[in-house]
Amino acid sequence: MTRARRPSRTTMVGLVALLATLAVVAHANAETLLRTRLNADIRSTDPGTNRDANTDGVMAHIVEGLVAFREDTSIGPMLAESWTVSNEGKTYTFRLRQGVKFHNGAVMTVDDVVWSLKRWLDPATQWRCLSEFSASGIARIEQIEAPDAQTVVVRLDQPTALFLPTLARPDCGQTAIIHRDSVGPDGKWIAPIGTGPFKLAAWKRGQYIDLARFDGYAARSEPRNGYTGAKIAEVDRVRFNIIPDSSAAKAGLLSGSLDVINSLAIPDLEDLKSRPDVQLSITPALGLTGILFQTRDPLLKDVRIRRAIALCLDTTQIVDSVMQGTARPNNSALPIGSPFYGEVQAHGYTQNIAEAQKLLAEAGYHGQPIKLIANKRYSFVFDSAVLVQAMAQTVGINIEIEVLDWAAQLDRYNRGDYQSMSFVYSARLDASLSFEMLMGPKASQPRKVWDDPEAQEMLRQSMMTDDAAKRQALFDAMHRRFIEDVPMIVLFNGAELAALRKNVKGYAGWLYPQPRFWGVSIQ
Amino acid sequence: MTVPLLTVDHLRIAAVRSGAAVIDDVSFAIERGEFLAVVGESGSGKTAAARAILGLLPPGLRRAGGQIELDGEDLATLSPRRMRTLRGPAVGMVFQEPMVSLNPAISVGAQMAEGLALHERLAKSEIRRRCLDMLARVQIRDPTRTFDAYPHEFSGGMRQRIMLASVMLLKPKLLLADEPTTALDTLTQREVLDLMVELARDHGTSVMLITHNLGLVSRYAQRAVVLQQGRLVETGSVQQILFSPREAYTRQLVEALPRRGVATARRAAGEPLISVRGLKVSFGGRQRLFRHEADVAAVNGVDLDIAAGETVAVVGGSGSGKTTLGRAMLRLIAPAGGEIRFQGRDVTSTHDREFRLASQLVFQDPYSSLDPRMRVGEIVAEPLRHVARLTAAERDRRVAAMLDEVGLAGLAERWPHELSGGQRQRIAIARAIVRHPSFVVADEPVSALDMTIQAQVLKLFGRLQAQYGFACLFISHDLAAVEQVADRVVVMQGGRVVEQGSRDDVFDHPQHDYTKALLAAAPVLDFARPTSVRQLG
Amino acid sequence: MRWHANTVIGGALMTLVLGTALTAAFWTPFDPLRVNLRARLQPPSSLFWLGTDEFGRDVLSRIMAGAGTSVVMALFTVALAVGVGVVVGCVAGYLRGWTDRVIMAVNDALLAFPGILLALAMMIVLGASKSGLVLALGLAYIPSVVRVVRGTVLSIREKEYIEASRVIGNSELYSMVRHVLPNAMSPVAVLATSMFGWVLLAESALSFLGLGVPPPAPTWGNMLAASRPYMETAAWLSIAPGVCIALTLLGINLLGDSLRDRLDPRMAHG
Amino acid sequence: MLGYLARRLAMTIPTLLLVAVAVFTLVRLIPGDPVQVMLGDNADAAQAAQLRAQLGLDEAFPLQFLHWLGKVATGDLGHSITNDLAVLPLILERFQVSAVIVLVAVAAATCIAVPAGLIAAWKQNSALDLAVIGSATLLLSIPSFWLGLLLLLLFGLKLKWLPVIGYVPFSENFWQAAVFMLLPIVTLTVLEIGVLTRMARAASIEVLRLEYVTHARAKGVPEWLVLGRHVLPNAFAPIWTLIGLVLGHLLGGIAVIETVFTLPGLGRLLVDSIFARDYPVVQGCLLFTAVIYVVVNLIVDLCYPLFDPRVVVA
Repeated sequence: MTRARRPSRTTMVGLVALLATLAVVAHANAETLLRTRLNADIRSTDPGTNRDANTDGVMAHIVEGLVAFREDTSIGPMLAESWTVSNEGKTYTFRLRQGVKFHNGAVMTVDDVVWSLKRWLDPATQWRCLSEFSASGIARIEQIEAPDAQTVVVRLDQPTALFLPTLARPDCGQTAIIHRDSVGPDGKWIAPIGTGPFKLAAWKRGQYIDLARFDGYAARSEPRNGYTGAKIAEVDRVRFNIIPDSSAAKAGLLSGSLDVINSLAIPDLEDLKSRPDVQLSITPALGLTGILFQTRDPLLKDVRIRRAIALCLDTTQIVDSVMQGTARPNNSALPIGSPFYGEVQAHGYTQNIAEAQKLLAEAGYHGQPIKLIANKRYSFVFDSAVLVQAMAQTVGINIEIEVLDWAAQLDRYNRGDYQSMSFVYSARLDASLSFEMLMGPKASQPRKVWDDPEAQEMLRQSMMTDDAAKRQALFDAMHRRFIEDVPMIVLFNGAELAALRKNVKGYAGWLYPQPRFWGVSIQ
Repeated sequence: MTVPLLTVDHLRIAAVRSGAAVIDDVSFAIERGEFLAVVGESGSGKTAAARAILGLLPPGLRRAGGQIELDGEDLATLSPRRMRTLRGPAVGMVFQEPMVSLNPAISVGAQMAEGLALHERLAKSEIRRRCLDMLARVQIRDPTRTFDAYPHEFSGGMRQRIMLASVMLLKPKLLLADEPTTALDTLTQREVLDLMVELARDHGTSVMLITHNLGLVSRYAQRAVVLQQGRLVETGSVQQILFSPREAYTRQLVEALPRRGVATARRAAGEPLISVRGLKVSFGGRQRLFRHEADVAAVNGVDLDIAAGETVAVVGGSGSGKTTLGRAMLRLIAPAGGEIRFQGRDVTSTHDREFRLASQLVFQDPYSSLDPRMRVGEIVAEPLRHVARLTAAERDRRVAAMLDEVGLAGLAERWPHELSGGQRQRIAIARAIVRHPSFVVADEPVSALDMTIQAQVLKLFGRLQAQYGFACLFISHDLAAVEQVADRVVVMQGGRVVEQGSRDDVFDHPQHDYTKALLAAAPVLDFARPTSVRQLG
Repeated sequence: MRWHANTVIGGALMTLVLGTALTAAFWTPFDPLRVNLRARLQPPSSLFWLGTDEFGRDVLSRIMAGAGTSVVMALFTVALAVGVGVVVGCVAGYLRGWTDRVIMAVNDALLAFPGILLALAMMIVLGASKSGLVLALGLAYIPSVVRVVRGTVLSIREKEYIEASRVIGNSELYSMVRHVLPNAMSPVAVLATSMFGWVLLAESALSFLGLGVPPPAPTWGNMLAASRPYMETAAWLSIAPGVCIALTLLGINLLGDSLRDRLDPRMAHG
Repeated sequence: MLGYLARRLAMTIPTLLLVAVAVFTLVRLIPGDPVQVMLGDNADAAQAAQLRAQLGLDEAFPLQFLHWLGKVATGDLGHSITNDLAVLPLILERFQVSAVIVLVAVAAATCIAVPAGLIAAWKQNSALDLAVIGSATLLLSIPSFWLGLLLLLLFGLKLKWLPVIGYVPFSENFWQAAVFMLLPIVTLTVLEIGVLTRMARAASIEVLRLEYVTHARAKGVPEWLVLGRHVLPNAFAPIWTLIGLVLGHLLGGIAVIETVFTLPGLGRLLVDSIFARDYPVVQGCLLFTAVIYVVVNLIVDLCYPLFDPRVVVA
C-alpha cells in the first residue's frame, strides 16, 4: 500500500526500475503519514451501534465521551471537567469543560451533550448498550436535564457502581458526544463529527481508512492515561490498511510498507524479536483465555474430574509456550491488571499428578473421551487446547480436540452445547463484569459457565456498591469458591503485542487491546 | 521404349522400431500416360509403396533401400525443400476416406487454391477462375457456391470429386490414387473413376491405382503389379494377369472373385418362413449419436417372402432403405405400417419372445459388433443363456463345436482385439448360428473384408445355411457377392422394391432401369465380356 | 516407450507413498503427537531428520503419519464420489427422458458451485473431522463423475455390440450391466486417479482456509497450512509437506497417464 | 441466433433457481449466525433478539427466501449484514480482482500451452515431446498455494523485487496494480499450463492422424503451414471446451491464491462471509458464481462456429 506522492512523473524505464522506485517511499512535503493495519474492515462509522472491536479502536480517535477509562481501568473525566454523585448514588451531576470544539468547528455546548445522550437512549438509534439501561440492565435513566450552560444532571432509578464504567465502555462508543450534523434530518447516520484528536478523512471499503489530524483539538492538561488525559495528534495522517492475513502484514512491516501492526499473532513474535529494524511493545491485556467445562455434562458434572484436569496442568509451562513469555499464568477470573487483583487472586491451581490420579480413580473415570472444542482463528486458543490435551494424556485423561470455525464455536458457546471448550473472552473493563461474564443461571442464560446462586448474590452486591473495600472482600470470597468449584480453568490474560518500525516514537499499549495513535510521532 | 516416367528399383521399406520389412526388394516402372494398378490385400504394403514415392511415409516406417527415380531425378536424395516443390506439380495423390480427406475447418475453395498459390505465382482472381473451371470439369453442379462452402455440406462422392479436382489443378505428371472409391457405393464409384481417367487423359498424367478390387483393375488399368506381404509376386498386362496368371497367389486372387454358382433353388413348398406385406418404416431424421445416418428414405410398401433355407438378397445404393428393411424385419425398429408374419404368426406389434429367440443378425463392421471386454468363448456362449435346461458342460461343448465349425477351434480364451477382421466376422457368425436360429439377417457381412477372406466367409456362410436350413436376408451393395450367394434378388431404390425375381432372371434380364444401371456399374469380371478399358482406350 | 516410463516412475512414487503410510502404522521415529516444547522449531538435524514444528513434534514422523491419513482419506473420498457418481450417471444415461433431465439440472447446479467452497460450507455443517471431510469432498466431486459416466453410457449405448446383445434377446437391464458398464469403466478409472490428486490438493486448501482435517492428527495439508507463519524462519516446515504432496501428485498423474494409454480404445483394438 | 440465445438462457433458469434454493438452505444449515458473530461472547438474549429482528432474520425461512428472491429478480442482492454494503457492487468490485488474474493467467497459459502441445504432438515420442509432457505433468502436480508461498518468499522477502502485501485497484493506478498482480498471475499461469498443454497435445495427435493432413503435405504445403492452417483450427475445439470449463470454475474465485497474496478477490470475499455468516453476501457470491459459470459456458458454445463450421448455432 505504498500510496505516496512521487516528486515527478518519472518515465517508466523498465518494470524492474519501476519496482525499485516503488519500494523507496519518497516524502514529497512535510506531511507525516503513519501506516498501520486492521485484520478486517470496520463495520461502520456509527460508534456504539453497528460495530466490532476494530471499529471501536478506530472510533476512539474520532469521538469522546463525558468520561473514559484510565490505564488501571478506573474512570477519569474526559469531556466532563468533573462530576458529583448525590441522592444515594442515584443522581450524577457533570460539570462540562469549556471551549471544546467539534470537527466542524462548532463549540460543544450543554445542549449538544443532552441531545447526544438522548439520541443514545432513543431505541431507533439501536445503541448496543441500550439494554444496560432497560429493566434487566444495571439501572434506568429517568431524567437528563441541563440546569445551566455548564452542568448536565442525570437521575437513575437505583444506585449502581456500573453507571460510569458503562458510559465509558468503548463497545458502547464511549457514549460519545457528537454534533447534531452527524445525522441527517431523518436521523439516518451520515458521518462522525466528534471532538477527538483525529477526524475521518477517507474510507475506501475493504482497503483502508484515513484519519487526518484535527487542528482545533482542545486537549486536556494531564498527561495521556488510557482513553483520557492529553490526546495530542503528532502525525498529519493515520492510515489503517485492511490486511486480513497476519503473515502478509508482518511481511509488510519488514518490507517498510507499514509502520505499526498490533494484535500480532504469537508465531509472528518469534521472528520479529530478532529483527534490528523493528521494536516490540508487549503489554498485558484484559482478555481471558481458559478451558470451559459444561457442568451439566454427565461426565464433567463430577467436580472431582474437573478438579483432576485442573491439577494435571502445568499452567506456567502452557502460558510460556503458548504466549512465549508475553503473559503470566493467572487462574483467577479477575485480570492481573485489575485494581482488585490481589494476593488472594494470585493463588490458583498447582500441578499435582498424584492427587489428580487419585481423584480420577475416586470418580471412576476409565478413559471416556472428553471432547474439547477449539478454533484456529486465535492461535493461542488452539495451541492451549493442544497442550492441555497433551498434559491430560499423561494422567490418562483422553481428550479429543474438535476444531470449529469461530462462528460455529460461538453458537455452541451461546447454547452451552459442549463438553469442554478452549475459549477466549473479550476484555471487561470492570471487575464485576469480569465475573458477570462467567456467572449466571444456566437455565435462562445457557452461555454462562458458573451457575452458583450464592456466588451470584455476592456478584449482585458487588455491582451495587462502589465502596472499594467492600467490593474487594466480595471478589475474594467469589474467587475462593471459583477455585473450589472449578467450573472452568482460567489459564492467562492475553497480551497486546504490537510491532513498530524503529522510527516510530511514543507508542504505548495498555490493558484494552486497541491501539492509541495520539502522542505517537514518526522521526 | 521411351524412358519411363517413374522407375522404382529394389525398394525396401522397414518399420523404424523392429526393422521388419514392409516392402522388400520391389521394382516396377510407369510409362508416361500409362495406367498401372498395384493390387494386394490389406497388409501387402501397397499404400506404403505409394506414400514412399511422395516421401510421406507414416512416422513408424522409413525407406531402408532402393531408388525411386521420377523424370531422371532420384527422389530419395532430394532435400525436403526440393521434394516439396515436386509434391503437387510432379506427383499428386488422392485418398480413400471421403469424410476426412478434406479439411473440415476451411472452405473448399481455400483448400483448392492452396496448392496453386504455393507452386505458381498467380493473381488471386486467376486462381479462383481456374478452380471454378476445374470444379465445372468434375461435373459439380454449382461451382461458385461450392467454392465458398465447407466440406461437410457434401456427400462422399462429391468430396472425392472435389479432391480429384484440387489435385488435377496442378496438372501432375503422376497421380497416385490410393483406393479412391472403396468407401463409395457402386454407382458413385463408377462416376468418380471414369472422371479420373478422363482428367488423366486430358493432361497425359500417368495413374498408379492402388486397389484390392480386381474388377476395377480389369476396367481401368493397362498393366498391373501384384504384391503379397511386401514382396512383388508378378507384373504384367491386365489381360495376362487376370486371364493367365503365372503365380499361384495371383491365381488364388482371381479365383476369390465371386462368380455365379449354380443356383440351388431350394424353394421349399408351402408356407414361407417369414413374409412381409406393405411394410412401412418412417425415420424422423433420428440422429444416431455415432453414424450420421443420412435421412434414410422411409421403407414404404415392401412385400417380401423368405422360405426356410432360402437366401434372398437385397441390393441397392446407399440410402435405398435396405438396412432399415433388415432391422424392421427383426423388429429392432418399430414399423410404421404393414404386417410381418413369422411361421404363420403375426409378430408386427406383439413382443413375440419366440420370434426374437429364433432370429439373428450379423453386422458389417467386425470391429464394433463384438464386446471388447469379453473373451471369444463368452461371446459365442451368450446366446445360449436363453436356452432352457442347458447344463454348463453341455453349453461349453456346443460353443467348442461351433468354434470348430467356423474354423476357430481353441481360440475361446482370446480377446477380440487379438484377432484379424476375418476371424472376428467368423465369431460374429458363430454367435448368430450357435442357437440354431431359423431366420438370419446378414447386413453387408463381408464388404469390410479382403477379397480372399470374403470368399472364405461366404463359403462358410453357405455351408452353415445348408446344414442348419435357416432363412437368410442378405443385404449388400456388392453385386458380385450377391450373384454367388443369392437364390432370389430384390432390388430396392428410395425405400421401394423396384424389381424382384430369381437370381438368374434379375442378373441376365434386368427389367428396371435402376437395376440395369447397377449391373453396368458393378465391376463384375465377366469372363465372357471383354474388359471395357480397352473400349475407352 | 513413454507408456513404460510413466508406469515405472509413477509406480515407484506411489509405492514410496503407500510404503511410508504402511510403515507409519507400525513404526515412526518419534510419536507424531508427542509435544516437546524444549525442542521447538529445530532445523533438520541428525536426530530430527526433517526438524521439528512449533510444538517440538518430529516433522518426519508427522509426514509419515500424514501420508497414511491423507491416502486413506483420498481413497474413501474417491470411492464415495465414484460409487455414487457411477450409479447416478448410469441412471441418468440409461433412463433418459424426465429423470435424466432432472438429474442433469441438479448436477449442473452443483457443478456451478466452486468445489472447494462447497466443501468448506459442508465441512462446517458436518463438523470438521476426517469423516466430515470425506463426505464433504466426496459430495463435491460427485457431479463431475456423474457427467463423465452419463456421457460414456450414452455413447456406448449406440455401439453395435449393444444392438447385438438386444438381438440375442437380452433385456435392456442385462445389456446395461453386462456390456455398457464394463466398457464405461475406463474413463471412470482415469477420472478416479486424477480425482485422487484433487482430494490431496483440496484437503490442503481447506486446511489453508482454516477448516481441513483437525490437528493434532497430521495430514500434509494441515502441516503445510500450519507452516505458513513460520515460512521465513523455519522454511523446512513448509518444504517437507509441499514436496510430499507434489511427488504424490506427480506419481498419480503419471499412473493416470499410463492407465489412460493402456485403456485407450485404439490400444484395445490393436 | 437470437432464438438460440433466448432458448439457452431460458434453459439456465431452472438451474439458477436450483442454485438459489440450494444456496439459501445450505447457508442456513451452517451452525452459528451473523448476530452471534457480531455480538461476540457477551451476547445476552435480549440484545441478540433485537439485532435478529432488526436484520429480518427472525422471519420464517420461506418468507425470507421469497423476499430475497423477489429482490434478486430486480438485480438487488440485498445488503451485507456485517458492514451494510450493497452486495452486488461489492461482488462486482471484488470480482474485478479475481477476473483480471484469471483471464490474464488463462490467456497466458493458452498462448504457451497450445504451441507447446502442438509441437510435442508434431514430434510425437521425440525427446522434445518427452520434455514437454514431462514438465506439463510436473507443473500439474504442484499445489497452488505452496507455489504461491515459495514465489512470495523468493521475490517478496528475499529479493525484495515485488511488494509483498496490499493491493491497488487498476482504476487508481494501472502500473502499481500490475505490480501487485504479477505474482498471483504467474502462479495461476504455471498451474494452468500443465492442464492445457496435455489437452493441446492429445487433441493435436488426434488431428495429425487424419488424412487431410497428409493430403495437405501431398500438395507440397510446408510443415509450419500444415500445423497452422490444417492442424490447429481442428485441434482447437476440445482445447476451447477445456478453457471454458477452467474459466467457469476459476472465475468463481481463487480463494486460496487470494489468501496467499492477500488480494480482495471474490473467493476471499466468499470465504470471509462464510466465516462471518454474512448470509446476503454468501448467497450473492454463490449465485453470482453460478451465473458466471452459465454465461461462460454460453460464450464458449457461441464461439465454436468460429473454428468449426460444422457447428451451426441456429
